[in-house]
Amino acid sequence: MNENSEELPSQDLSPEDLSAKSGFMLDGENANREEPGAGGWDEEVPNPAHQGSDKLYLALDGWEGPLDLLLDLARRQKVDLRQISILALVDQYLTYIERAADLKLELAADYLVMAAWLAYLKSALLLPKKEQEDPSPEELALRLQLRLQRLGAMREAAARLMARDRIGRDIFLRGAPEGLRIDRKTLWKSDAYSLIQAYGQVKARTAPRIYHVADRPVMTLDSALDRVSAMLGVSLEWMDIREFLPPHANAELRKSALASSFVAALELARTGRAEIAQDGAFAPLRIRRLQEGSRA
Amino acid sequence: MSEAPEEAVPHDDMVPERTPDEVERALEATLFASEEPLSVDALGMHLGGLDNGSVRAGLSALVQHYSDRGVRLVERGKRWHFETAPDLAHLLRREREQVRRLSRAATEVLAIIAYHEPVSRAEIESIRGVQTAKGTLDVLLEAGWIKLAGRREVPGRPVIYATTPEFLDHFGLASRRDLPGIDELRAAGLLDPVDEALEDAMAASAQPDEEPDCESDPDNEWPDEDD
Amino acid sequence: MSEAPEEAVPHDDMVPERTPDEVERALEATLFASEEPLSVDALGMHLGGLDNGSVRAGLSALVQHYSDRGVRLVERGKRWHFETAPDLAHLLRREREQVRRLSRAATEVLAIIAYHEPVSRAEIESIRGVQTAKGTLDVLLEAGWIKLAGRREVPGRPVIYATTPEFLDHFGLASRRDLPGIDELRAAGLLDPVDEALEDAMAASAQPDEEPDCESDPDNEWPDEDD
Repeated sequence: MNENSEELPSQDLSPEDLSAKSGFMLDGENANREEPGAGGWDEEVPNPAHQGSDKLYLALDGWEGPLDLLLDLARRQKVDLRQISILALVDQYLTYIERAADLKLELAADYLVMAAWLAYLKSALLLPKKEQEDPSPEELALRLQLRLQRLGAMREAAARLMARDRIGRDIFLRGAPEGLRIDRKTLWKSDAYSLIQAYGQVKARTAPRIYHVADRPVMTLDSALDRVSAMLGVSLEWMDIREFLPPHANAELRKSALASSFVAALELARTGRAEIAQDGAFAPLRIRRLQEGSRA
Repeated sequence: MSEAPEEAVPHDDMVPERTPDEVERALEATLFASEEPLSVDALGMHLGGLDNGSVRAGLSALVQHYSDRGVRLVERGKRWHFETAPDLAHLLRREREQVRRLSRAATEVLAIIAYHEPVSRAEIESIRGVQTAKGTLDVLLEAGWIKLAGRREVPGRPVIYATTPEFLDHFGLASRRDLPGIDELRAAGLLDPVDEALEDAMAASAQPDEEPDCESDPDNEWPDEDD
Repeated sequence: MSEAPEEAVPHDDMVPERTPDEVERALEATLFASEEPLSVDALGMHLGGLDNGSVRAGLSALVQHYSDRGVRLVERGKRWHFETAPDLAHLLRREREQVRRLSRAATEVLAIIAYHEPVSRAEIESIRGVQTAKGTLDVLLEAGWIKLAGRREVPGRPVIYATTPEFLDHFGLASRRDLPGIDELRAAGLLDPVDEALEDAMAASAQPDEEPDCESDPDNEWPDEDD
């Protein structure tokens, strides 16, 4: 009875509501009433105070909806749920609801909806079966019975589950387990060479530095001018510029010498002491001494 | 605990007491000390990579050894722990009411989830015939007994719920197969949806002579006991 | 445990296993479930006012029973509890050792301490020419290769560091005097500037796991356990 401190919600029922909600029992898909209480912890005993019809007015709050009430009424037939009489059940339910009304209890809408639907079911079951309705009243009754069976099965299962030996109530775990712990430990590793090398690097990195600029092998423009002028004096023939380079120089010096010799050749040509010829792009560059005055 | 006594330990009252081997002692010490149940894998790893076969053999020996003692070794949802023997509950229960009581709604919802899992809220409500109050599922989730188990791939993709290893643990179930009466309920079709059962029943009543299974046949099910 | 085997339990290897009596089982369960060690009086009260003599007899039988198992029943300061057998204590606290190579930065710091000890952090930084992360010194302290060696009596009284005998041990040095001097380093070419970036890259590719940040090795959870 711990849950019935809350009042049942009072609802005004319109005919639309009635018809809309009466579908609930038919298809079984929609639930139309919130269970009482917040559904939290506390009471775990099976439905309280369901014995004795004089307790009716007290007990109504204790049910979780009309299906719950129906199940409880069915249980009172004290037969297997597969054997219950739906007609008897309907009568019991309707009597219950009437008495609640006599006591001026406000009934939640879904109890009334169920009452209306059961009244319809009863009349359909009692009427001579002429026209085949679909679904037939027998089918509706069967469906109700199947639902009650299922709810009953789960209610019983819940009770059996709760009655099991439970940890913290009947069964206890070790009160003060030592606990298992996995400590991660890092084993550091290094070696003397790394140590010494590291120190060397520190010292090298922070030592004062002396910068040496290495002598690069180059041929200056002046020396190239002297060299090209001197060599032009040897012959009046065309000469490939590469013949002016120092024959045994390494590649780096040859590059420098080529560049300087080329500039020197341009200079000599500009001052009218030599002429330059080339047959095409990237063809050998040729140089020839110009005779004094011949150019004019 | 199903595979427990594979070892050839005689079941006499006077069993020659073996000196426990090192695996057995190590398992015993580890399980006593652990703050939570341990799987065979976890035990094997904790014991320096011991193979599962040896772990299982050791567990079996321990189950046997503890079978008549004040504590026992049990498997719950594939995890093992020591616990007090159930028949000693009366000694231990005093001043120890640690279990919070669940509301009736919560116990029913829990049972429905356990016996039907995975199950959506709408399915729970169709069995109970009432809407589920907000707090009911929360309480079960908070207790760690149920968990969200994905979504059902139907329109609306409703969330579905299932029980947890902690649930099995708390209620002393080795697995869901140990749920009380689950085989009978399944055999009676009481875990099937109403629509399915209805179809079966209608089909059965249409050809009454073919199926003598009268479990849910309304016509011959309403005897006159009640009048 | 002296008065235990009143029931004539021989001390052979193959002891006929007694079915434990109810007092013994109750004591076992109570001690197992208790969050703290229990005195004989407390145990007697838990067991419905059992007299101390019976409690003691039961405890003796339990001590005897657990003497060769993975847990033992022991008395500490007149209170009784179960604890792990001492030879198995290592199971509760397993260490997973991971070998890691010292990072370059840490090696430098260590080298500076070794060559200049005792030395403060500020001095280390001025020698290295870079700031030193706090974690670097921690790693060296954790490795046991350096220790705090007091404080320098200068303003601020900075902590100074020195190497330990473990340092000499690990690096195979008889004493710090074995460390080569600057001239020897130069002769060995160790003072030649190197392209550090290049060297780092080489080192990294040679030992991909040598990470200066050492916290991140999640995948060898259970490394060389099985040997």
